[in-house]
Amino acid sequence: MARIGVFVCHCGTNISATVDVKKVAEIAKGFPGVKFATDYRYMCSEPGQDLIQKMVKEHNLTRIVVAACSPSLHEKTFRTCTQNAGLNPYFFEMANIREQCSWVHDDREEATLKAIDIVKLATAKVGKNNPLQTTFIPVEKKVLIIGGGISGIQAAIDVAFNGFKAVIVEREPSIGGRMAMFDKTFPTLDCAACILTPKMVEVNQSDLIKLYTYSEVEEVSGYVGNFKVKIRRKARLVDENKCNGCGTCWQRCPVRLPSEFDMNLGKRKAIYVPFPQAVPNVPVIDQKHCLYINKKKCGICKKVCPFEAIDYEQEDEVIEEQFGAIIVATGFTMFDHSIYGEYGYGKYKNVTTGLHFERMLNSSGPTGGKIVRPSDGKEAKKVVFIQCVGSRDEARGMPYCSRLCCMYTAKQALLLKEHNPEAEAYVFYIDIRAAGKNYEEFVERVQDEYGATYLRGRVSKIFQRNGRLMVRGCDTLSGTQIEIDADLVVLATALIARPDAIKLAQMLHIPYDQNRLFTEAHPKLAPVETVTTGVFLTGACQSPKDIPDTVATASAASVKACGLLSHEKLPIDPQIARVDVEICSGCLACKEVCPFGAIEKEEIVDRVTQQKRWVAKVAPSLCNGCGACNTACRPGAIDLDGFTEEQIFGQIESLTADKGNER
Amino acid sequence: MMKVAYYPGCSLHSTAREYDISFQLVCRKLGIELQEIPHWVCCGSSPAHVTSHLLSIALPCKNLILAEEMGLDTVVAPCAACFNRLKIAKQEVAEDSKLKKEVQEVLGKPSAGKIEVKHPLQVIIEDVGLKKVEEMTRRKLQGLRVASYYGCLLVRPPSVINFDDPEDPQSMDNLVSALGGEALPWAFKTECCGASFSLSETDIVFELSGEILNEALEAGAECILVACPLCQSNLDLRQKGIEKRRGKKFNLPILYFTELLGLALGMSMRQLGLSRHIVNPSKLLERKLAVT
Amino acid sequence: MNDNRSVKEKNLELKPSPEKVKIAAFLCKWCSYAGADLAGGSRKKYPPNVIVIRTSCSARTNPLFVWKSLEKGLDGVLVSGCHPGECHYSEGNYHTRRNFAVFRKLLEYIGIEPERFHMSWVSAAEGDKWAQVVKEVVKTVESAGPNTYFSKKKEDNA
Amino acid sequence: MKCSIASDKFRRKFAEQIEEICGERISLCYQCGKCSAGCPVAYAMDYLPSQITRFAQLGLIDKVMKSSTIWICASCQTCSVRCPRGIDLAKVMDALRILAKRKGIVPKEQIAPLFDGIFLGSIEKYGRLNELSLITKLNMASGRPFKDVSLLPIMLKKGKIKLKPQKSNPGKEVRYLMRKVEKLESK
Repeated sequence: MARIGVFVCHCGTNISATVDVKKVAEIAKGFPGVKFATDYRYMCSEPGQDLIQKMVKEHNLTRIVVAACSPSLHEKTFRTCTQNAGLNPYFFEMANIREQCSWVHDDREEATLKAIDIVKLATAKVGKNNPLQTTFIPVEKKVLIIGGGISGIQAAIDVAFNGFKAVIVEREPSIGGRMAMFDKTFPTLDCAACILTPKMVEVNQSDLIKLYTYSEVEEVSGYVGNFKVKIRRKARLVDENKCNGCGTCWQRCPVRLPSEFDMNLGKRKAIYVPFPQAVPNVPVIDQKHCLYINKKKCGICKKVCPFEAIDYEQEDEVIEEQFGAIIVATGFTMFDHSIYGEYGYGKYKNVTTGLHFERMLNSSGPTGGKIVRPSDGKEAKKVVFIQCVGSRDEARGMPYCSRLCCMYTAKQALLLKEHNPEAEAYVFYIDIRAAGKNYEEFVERVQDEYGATYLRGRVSKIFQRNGRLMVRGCDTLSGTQIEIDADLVVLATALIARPDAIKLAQMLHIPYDQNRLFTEAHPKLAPVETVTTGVFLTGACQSPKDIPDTVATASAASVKACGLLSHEKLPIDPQIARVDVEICSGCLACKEVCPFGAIEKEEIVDRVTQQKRWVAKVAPSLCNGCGACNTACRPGAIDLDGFTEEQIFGQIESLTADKGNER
Repeated sequence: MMKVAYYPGCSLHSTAREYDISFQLVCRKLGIELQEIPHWVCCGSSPAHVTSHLLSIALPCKNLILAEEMGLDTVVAPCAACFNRLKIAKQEVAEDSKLKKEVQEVLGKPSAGKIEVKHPLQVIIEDVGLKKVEEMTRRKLQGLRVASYYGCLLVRPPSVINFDDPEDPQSMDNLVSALGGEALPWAFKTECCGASFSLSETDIVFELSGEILNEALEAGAECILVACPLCQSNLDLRQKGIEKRRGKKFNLPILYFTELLGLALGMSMRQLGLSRHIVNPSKLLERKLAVT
Repeated sequence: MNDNRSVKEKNLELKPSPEKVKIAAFLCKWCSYAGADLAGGSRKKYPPNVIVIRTSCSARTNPLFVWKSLEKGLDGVLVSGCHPGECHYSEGNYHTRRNFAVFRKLLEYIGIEPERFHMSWVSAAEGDKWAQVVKEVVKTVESAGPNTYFSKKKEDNA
Repeated sequence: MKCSIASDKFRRKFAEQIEEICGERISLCYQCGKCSAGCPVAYAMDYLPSQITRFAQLGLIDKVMKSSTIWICASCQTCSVRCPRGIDLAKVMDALRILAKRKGIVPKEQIAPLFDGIFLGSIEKYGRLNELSLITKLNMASGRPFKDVSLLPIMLKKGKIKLKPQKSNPGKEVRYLMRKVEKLESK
């Protein structure tokens, strides 16, 4: 008979404020098999864990229940603790009386009663836990980095620095991401290209880093140490090995199109590199607009290419590679302000966004560094900046603060003044959030030295009158309504998750929040990990981040990934399905429902009849432990360790033990 | 033939007679039979909802019940304020069971729930269809530059009204285009005219309606099209006063959309009661549309 | 031992009222359990009648578990998993949906109130929804009252 | 003038009263000022709409009730449509006016509440609005007897107002209805 110890955590006052933890422990002493129960302020602390180990010895305990927070937080901690106490780590169960009890109930008596039930469930289960042994799998020493912005670039550099191989998969024709579009960066005002380009070159020249640009991840299977990834390399129609980026082709291409990189303020050709410093410096043919592809006309690029690199017949290629770890660095996209009718539904040409403004500021950008009105190309002298467009707007945008708009707006106001000291900058803000090194000082400088006018209030309406923009706002500090006629309005639109974020999350089996941002394993203590071991997060795909934070998380994620790769082999979860061949009838209904192809049929010799027969067999390295096979199995021959029939029936019985007596 | 209950509201029987007349004429032409709700009462308008929430719901509900008792499934309310109050009452009673009970107690009858509340614009666009209207047009509004003014209550709150866009509505503009006129884009379609302050805080009406008139004129309008008797009254009746204050001539006729529709369908100014306007539209209409 | 405990609980004045319905909820650990955790993290309040049994996947929840729960006298059962199409194991919840569609018919056939059995899809991001689901389930089960189907059967047989 | 902020309990009660009447939660407001920025009548108010919400959050009832703002609000709902926190501020303004009327703190110089009373009186009597009596009564009550008098002849001529009031036949029904509402609300 198992000897169970129950440890009830106060979690400071997180639990004890609502749940009478002492009563819970006292009553738990009466549960079947419980030989010891106590409460303690912080079970996850070192003294808390010591207490468990001490009590195991003192009371000869063989099973442990900790009633505290969610298993997603501390199951691992206490498993290790159980193991350190000399027990099998799976002789442990967690009773979640915080997230699912003390935090969601107000009534102390009701909450205590529920906590008692939750502990009862755990003790009923733990007594029936099987000892499980961890098995190991070898590790593929290569990291996949999805996304080639500053986040992915930094991660790749750090992985390579640690001596491991990295592969960057980037959707666009060049790496560089959003940062490549910026003019200067706050608060130091160094030029974005000057600090990014060397890193892009480093990535390109490293022997350990491979670039798949114009490519997308299509399928991910496997698990930590052995992810199998299918990558679609979209047809560039240009042979990367032959092309040396001389540029003859795009100089001669007759098709002119709006440039996405320049926010449609400038032009590009149908064969193009998105920007001059592109890495790789190999163009791509825009198949939608290429005359040859669509009308079998032109073909100039092929004719003029000195290296015969143009290949109109090239097709998409899907390759498969194996990786030990994956770093997700897919970044963000900008909120589309055209849902705001009061800002003109996106139909006013001179209502632009921060990214448009960056391109205009850039001296190699579409306007040559001149701040102009997109409607007529005339210089913009009076510019209104509006912060929080789509941010902090539960009604129609995102509920969160996008975190960097305050800073980049201040920077843009400053740069406007530097480009044209006569220009006027008005900034509508709600709160200035400048919590970063030298950030507050920077914003002060923009107001004081550069004379940008800050107005506290959200703009209610923008409309056009006689070709000028009328901005109707207010300054709540002075308590007045304000109307400004502006040449140009720059909206600091929210940073939001990419539209296909959910698809990627499902592919990687990582959770995402209500805003489609990827969720870290722990908001404080595991900020770059995910609940899927071996998948790490960096940059703005997790939450809006500025460049310093992005680079920091990129380095953090790559250290985590390299840490994994430094092991020769990795343990896998032993909570998987197992077949009792004595009972198995060989119907293989289980094989039908297994999503992982982990069940095969196997021939055995029956112990009683000595005849050969078929039974099901589980491949441990493929089984993910979902348990669909259990439910499908009619004779009940398959069970799932960690969630066995016996355990769950035991839980149900424990819950209803007193019910039967009452009625 | 489509049959709907008709809730004219107080204004259409007094200050907005010409809206009533033109709407009835247009309906007859388009094959819509209007049956006025017998013994309808005032919807309570703003004075009710700023005085008692229950009263502001109970009064419209009374009318909805009367309409439902006629055995019809739609009630049409041309006054934007009435339309707004009827819609809000219907929705609030449907969503709030406590309120529903109170209203029942006040009215002594179970409150109506099924009847649909529509504005004439909705009936014309959704039920009749602009295509049919276009086909029936006898007289194109060729070259007539129209600023459509929707006001507040026809489009807000969008969650209740659920009809046209709250910031840049299009229904009247589409109607004008269908009739061959030039629908002007402008930014004051849903700015407030001062609404029920016409009598109490007239200065506010002078200011707000003045802004609207000014913006319409700047946008190149020859007339303003409205769908609410309050808006019409503020822009029309107060126009002289506004001109005096701003020292600027507007001379902008304020027409109900039903009047313009009636003209396009071949009716005469006299039939439609256009002589009732304060700012005389006849010169403009004679010149542009050759109507009499 | 059970009796002993009851006495102890009485002494502590923690005796649950017999009128209070008790509901077991089988939650997959990836979505619904995490959703319930999120509800906690964002302090969404809901009634305390639901006790959660954590499973690997909603597909792990054998209809027999539900049967056993009702047979043993629980007043209601909720099974919850990831949204169809978003299963951590890619297709587990499709099996769940199929399994329980049949099972629901069976319950109806033998005359157990349909108010006692519920299914929902709650993702890890839907803390609000979880609180809402619990509220609704508790309300519906309360409308059916305490589950006496099986205890009556026993008495009848006796 | 220094203000001392009302106690937590008092503030909560005031917020609950507002929520009870209009279903809106003023605690949601984070003072972005979009309502004030877009309010077409803010120029005529003594405080901006967002300031009124702030006063209400702080429980400064007097400041709220004695402000001209709540009476100048035209119920145009521009603020409600654009509020990023989804607060229907127009409804909050209604609730504040209702509370002020209940508490009997209506500033004398405000004409809008006079208008409301006369308007409701008219429909209590006739079931429908009688414009002519509304105008004359309001002019008398607000001490501006000759306001808009010059408009009367043309309005009469154009048939926009009539000397004889329009009536809904069962006029008494509205009176009865209003009594019932009053009775229910006084509970």
